Amino acid sequence: MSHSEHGPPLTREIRARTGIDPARCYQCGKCTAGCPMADEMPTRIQQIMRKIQQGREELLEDPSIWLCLSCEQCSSRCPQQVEPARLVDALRELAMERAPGTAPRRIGAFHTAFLEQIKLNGRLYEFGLVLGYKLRSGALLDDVESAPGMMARGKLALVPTRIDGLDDVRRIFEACERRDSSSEEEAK
Amino acid sequence: MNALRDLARQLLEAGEVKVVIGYEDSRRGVRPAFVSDPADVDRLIFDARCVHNLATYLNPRRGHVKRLGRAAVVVKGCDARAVAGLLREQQIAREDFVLIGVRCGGVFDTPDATGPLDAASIAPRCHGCTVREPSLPEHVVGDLPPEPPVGRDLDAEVARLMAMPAAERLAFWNRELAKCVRCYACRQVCPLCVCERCIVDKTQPRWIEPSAHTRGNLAWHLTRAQHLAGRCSGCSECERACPEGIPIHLLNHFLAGVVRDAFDHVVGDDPDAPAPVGAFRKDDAEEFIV
Amino acid sequence: MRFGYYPGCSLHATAREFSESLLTLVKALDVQLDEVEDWACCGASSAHATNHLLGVALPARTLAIAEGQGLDNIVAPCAACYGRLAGAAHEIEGDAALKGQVAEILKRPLGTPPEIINVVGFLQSLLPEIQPRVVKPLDGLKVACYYGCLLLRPHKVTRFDDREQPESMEQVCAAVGATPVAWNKRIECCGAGFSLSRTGSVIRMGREILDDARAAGAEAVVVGCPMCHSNLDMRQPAMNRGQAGAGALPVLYITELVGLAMGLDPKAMGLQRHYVSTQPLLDRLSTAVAVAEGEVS
Amino acid sequence: MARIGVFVCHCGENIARTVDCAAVAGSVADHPSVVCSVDYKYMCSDPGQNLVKDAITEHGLDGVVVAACSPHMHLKTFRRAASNAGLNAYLVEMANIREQCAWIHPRTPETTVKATDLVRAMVEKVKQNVPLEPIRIPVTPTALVIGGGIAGIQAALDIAEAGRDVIIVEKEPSLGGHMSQLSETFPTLDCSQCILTPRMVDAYQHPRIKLYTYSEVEKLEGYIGNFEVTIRKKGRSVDIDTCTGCGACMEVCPSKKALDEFDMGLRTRTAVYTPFPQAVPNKPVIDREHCLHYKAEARAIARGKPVKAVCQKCAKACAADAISFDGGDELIKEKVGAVVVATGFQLYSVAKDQPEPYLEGYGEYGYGADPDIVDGLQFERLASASGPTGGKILCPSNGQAPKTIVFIQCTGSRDPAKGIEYCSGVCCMYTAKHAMLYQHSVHGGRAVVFYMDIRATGKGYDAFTRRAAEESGAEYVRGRVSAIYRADGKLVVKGVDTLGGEPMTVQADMVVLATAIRPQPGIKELAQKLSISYDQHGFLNEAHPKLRPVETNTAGIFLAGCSQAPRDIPDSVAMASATAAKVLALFSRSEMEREPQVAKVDQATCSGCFHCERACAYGAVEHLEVKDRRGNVLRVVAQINPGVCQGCGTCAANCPSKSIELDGFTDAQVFASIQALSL
Amino acid sequence: MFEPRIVAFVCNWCTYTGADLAGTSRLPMATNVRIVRLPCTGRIDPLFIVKAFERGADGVIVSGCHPGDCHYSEGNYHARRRFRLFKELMDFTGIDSDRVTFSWVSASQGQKWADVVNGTTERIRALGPFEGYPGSEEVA
Repeated sequence: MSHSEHGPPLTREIRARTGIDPARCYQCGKCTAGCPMADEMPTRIQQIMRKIQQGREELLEDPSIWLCLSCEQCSSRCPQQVEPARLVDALRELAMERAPGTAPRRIGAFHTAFLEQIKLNGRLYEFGLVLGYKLRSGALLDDVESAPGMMARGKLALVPTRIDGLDDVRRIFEACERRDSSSEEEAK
Repeated sequence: MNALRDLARQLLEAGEVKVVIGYEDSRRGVRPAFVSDPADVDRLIFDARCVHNLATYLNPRRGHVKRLGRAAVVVKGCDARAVAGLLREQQIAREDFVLIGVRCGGVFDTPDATGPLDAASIAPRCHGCTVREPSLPEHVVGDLPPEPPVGRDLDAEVARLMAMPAAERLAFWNRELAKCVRCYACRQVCPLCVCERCIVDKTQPRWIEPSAHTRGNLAWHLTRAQHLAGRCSGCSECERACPEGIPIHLLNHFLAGVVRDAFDHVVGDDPDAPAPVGAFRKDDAEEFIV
Repeated sequence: MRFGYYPGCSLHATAREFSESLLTLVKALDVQLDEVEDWACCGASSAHATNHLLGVALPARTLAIAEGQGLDNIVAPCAACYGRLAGAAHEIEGDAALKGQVAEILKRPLGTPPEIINVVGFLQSLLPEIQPRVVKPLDGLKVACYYGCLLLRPHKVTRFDDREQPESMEQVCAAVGATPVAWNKRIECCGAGFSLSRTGSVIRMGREILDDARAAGAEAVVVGCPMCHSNLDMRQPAMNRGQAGAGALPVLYITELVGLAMGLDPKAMGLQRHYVSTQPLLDRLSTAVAVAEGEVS
Repeated sequence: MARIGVFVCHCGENIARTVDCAAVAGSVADHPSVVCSVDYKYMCSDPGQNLVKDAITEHGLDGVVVAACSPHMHLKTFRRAASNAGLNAYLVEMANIREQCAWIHPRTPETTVKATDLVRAMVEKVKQNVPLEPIRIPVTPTALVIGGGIAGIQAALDIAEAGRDVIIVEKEPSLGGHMSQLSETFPTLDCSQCILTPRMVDAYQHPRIKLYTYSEVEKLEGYIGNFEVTIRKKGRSVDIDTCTGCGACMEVCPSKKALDEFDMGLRTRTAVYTPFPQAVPNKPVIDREHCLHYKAEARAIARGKPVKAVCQKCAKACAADAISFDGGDELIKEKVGAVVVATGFQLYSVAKDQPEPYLEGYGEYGYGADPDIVDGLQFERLASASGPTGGKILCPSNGQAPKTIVFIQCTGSRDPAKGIEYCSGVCCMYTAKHAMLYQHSVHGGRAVVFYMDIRATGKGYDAFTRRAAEESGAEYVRGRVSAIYRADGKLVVKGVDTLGGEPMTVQADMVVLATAIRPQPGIKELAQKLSISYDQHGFLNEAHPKLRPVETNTAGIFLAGCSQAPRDIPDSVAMASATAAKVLALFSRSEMEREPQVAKVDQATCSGCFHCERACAYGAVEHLEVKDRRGNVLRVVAQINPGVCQGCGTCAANCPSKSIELDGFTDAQVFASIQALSL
Repeated sequence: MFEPRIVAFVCNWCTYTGADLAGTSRLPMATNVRIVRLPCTGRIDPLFIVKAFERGADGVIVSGCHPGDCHYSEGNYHARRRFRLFKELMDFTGIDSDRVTFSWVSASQGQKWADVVNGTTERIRALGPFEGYPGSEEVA
């Protein structure tokens, strides 16, 4: 990116990570207009874009970034091809690195439980996911009605399948987490 | 070889051409041959000693060749670039001559070379050759010889010079150019020196001093190089023709690099490809302009 | 015919009927699927959302293995897996640096990744095989083809026929005798990503989609994505709750629909596993199914 | 031996303060071939000029150097003086010892030395000067105007009113262009037809204007003052001269399915038709795509069968016997001296099929397929008293008045993802107008305008948009619309209010898209015929963005209206009048006189490499065949057309053999200056 | 102190007018620069520069309209390519290309012209007389 040297730190970081220049956004709002979560986000996607342009660090603690479904409708329709969804991914990445635990409990719990499963088995063990998620989120009684149904329908495997290349997966995780911390230092 | 001769014979017998311009052997190595009698086609040869760029005989300045009548010219892939240049600049018309392309496995530095074609003896211009199979000619003869050996690379030569301190470089060129006797063999042999009246022969005013002196010499060689920038086919015949052994082709080769990097153009054998001469891009780099 | 095959995690569990219907279908078409050996999870939908490199490296491992197996394409029926695999392939192809980085992490060479094929494209390419085998056209069963987000976007990765007005799913359904209805929410997201964590939102989104499908007169919703399916199927009671006139609307995998048209055994395809009963629909097509069962057994 | 006179000016104290003028004159006096060298207080004053004139006669000077201010200031003055004294004007040069010497240096010996050097150098140059005569090019004082919209009409009328002949070529059957489709016009809301029709009639009846409707430019040859245009007159099948315009033919025509272009496809028309009631000329034309006879003829020819007369009811119905099915296209040649290109615009369409690969439609708006999603021009027709609804704004789908209407600005414009990054300039204004027209027509209706920015920079424009928002009560919402679809009989418009930061969905009955302005189809082909340049969208390039906005790089060809960039009516009209002024200046004399600073080729030494041609921005280089007595072509050499050459000298510098000289700055002159200044 | 001789080749429309502006604004400048007025940088043949050096100039300034402002719309673009070749060639032959200043000076940039003139003069002063031609005196 030609302008990677300009702008506040957060803006620069996002630009560096995504190769997208947030300055291109001209705030038309088409992203918000088509966003399925717009009504639930305290900070709408178009406002998130503005704050990225301004380099507002508080974005990293803003629950809104965790309310993006990555459905990419915004990216697909952005007249300036800024790909807001991609920028939000980068924000979440940054948040995990710099301000862990700021994700809304349930969503954070979900992601953690999810990745935990992959680390453990190399594949997603959904029963484990649900358990892990519930323990972390404390949402113990949600969906109690659906679980037995799943059993009945043979939709919940009770034993996880492990892949042979587990150490592959572990290595991947290590490498990626290392990169996190390193880029954290860069940020400092 | 036979394919070449057979084709030459056909062309002559069919009256398609009056003369075939190719290569023949002689006591002092290979030399250009002008064959107008079908009986003589067996004089024609092609091997690694066929250094000459025969495209130069298509240069309109060579009236005497023109007078021989419609010609078929034997060209290597690299020579074809010069032909393309002449076509591109409307100096010749494609229908006025025939091209006999020869598949090439690299050539020596000189037409009288002996011994094997190896890294030491191969001409620098063969380095990284991409036109061993000519595409412009209507006829292409011979089998594709094996990959030529990797030899001297002019880019390395240029780099070596550029690595010197400027003063040394200046001294180097002054030394070299001081040798120039202004015989203009470089101009005569060049297939792309097409001017009716060369600029050095213009007297009113006299931009380039004709006397063999560093001033005129530098002016001459700088001008020559610039006039060939983006046009030079890289045959380095100028350098071979130079009786003083001045590495003048280096100047052309250097500018070819500049044209490639700055104007993103490489001289090829497509006559219809746009040339960088008299052209520009609005976003051409201009870091050297304040 | 042979294709590479990446089932992905959910086809082994929540989306069992998807894999069952797919496998029954390819058997009937005698198409062979070569499963990628020892594949790992593609990381959807958490990896890329939280760690970009992870979101690329995980699927990249699968790509590398497949390449090693000499597969030049991979059918990824799960839309999420498809998105991640195709996305990763797209990214490492476009970014040499990233490619090197990932290759090093994987300690595996990365060449040209195999072509990733989604279930719709897969069936489209098989239509010449399928159509002659359609024993009982679905006599105009009104279906709402639901693309959702993962199949379609990002367009630069999926290169779907049209980012806003796609038709390929409709083409497949029409080809087997169903009647696709025109409706509006075909490419809206159903929110499955939040199925566990923000069930409330998901119910809202799912409800809008189902309502629109019903309004368009659909008798069933056809999907190509396990997340959409588990969402619209398993959560449908909640979505319909308190909705006047919101009758249960079966949600079929496109493989199931094609299978039914080919007269394949609904049980073999796992239709009994659905939350929203598929029985009424099967009854509507009973004659066809009866004939089919006769053949199968 | 040359005889040069040197005249050093003090410019009052301006020069004399730091330069010792007498010393300069003194030391130059004994410079070779300087026969007189004097200094004087004010050279540009009458006595000063007389000093020069007298010296010319007295010393028989063949060269003059005036050492004074910048040549930009007084070169013309002294050249005029010299020619009055019988010395060729181009034997006079100026040495700039004021701006570039006296004013920037202190009073030191060096300053005087430099001044002397500058004078000496100029003396050396003048020795190389040769007498030149201004170039005279005959001018055909007839203008060709391409396009009969408001811009073309305005240009034509201005030129004709000034007593020059004009030829208008209009590709449609009638004059009027897009303006004739408009209902009212901003910012005054006066009726478009009412102000345009009189102009159309004036143009039609003007004795100096020759009108070719249903015609297109086939070819343009020649150069400024001396063009020859070939016009393709498309087969009209109706003889304009005998036709009375009674309309009987249209009443009997059985083919009624053709979409009416003038009404933007909102209704159909017959195959023989006049585009609209006020058409000029008000004579019909037969649309051969839809006419039963021509369709049958085409089929017959395709099958190689004999052509039989089919239908031809119109011909039978024509009392004047003006209809004939025999005539085809006709090619006409005309000589003109200047060309005005006023080809206008077309609207970008949101449909899936696009004319250019880089353009994309709006799938998220259902590609505009819904009948109640219309574009700006369709809305104009709906709002126009002469339109399909007689001026009532009604939904095309059901003929009901829309209770809620949504206007979407910047549809296509400023949307790189769809392929157009520029602002179309007029949409903010006409959308405001539309909102007002709607409020006047549908009382108590709700109008919502989605906009990005309001760009209302014209006179009274901003007030106009404010009125739309404040008085007419249109809801202005800043934001782009993400999607439009139909649900429960309504058009659901999913928009956003970016200022409130809220998504906003509107249930509308009609949606009006303010789609982008694009150049006319075929503009690039036309530009190539005229050898003028265009940008990536096909808008024609002006010669200089600031100083020559209505000229092109091809001398004698001018631009008006939307052919150059999106423009509204006042701008188009102003621009048209500007082109008229340029044309009239050109026509003001029977011969154009131009500075003789042009390039010349030495054909003896030219080798015909045509590097010059490649380097010429004006296409002034021509190919000249050198032939022997028997007429065989010996060589092809370059020749420069003095009428086209602008005198930049780029060709001269590009000529490897230096066979091109630029008069006024010849090699000899430059060489002499360098020699003198480098020592 | 060494007083270099510098020849400036400038276009008539932008730089020459800019130099006039510098004059009317009375901007002080070194006296070392002598201007040759040409219609356009497109008219400038590198031989002009070579000739200037041959004749004894120690430095050269070449200046015209900024890209896009050329009075002849394209002349400076062609010039730019020519200058590129010439400059690289100077470097390659060891002639210090610092002796030539290539600049764009518009009609409104009087100050920039002054800076170009003074800057170049200072630079050439530092470089000393041009001695690119060993044995020049032989024919000089």
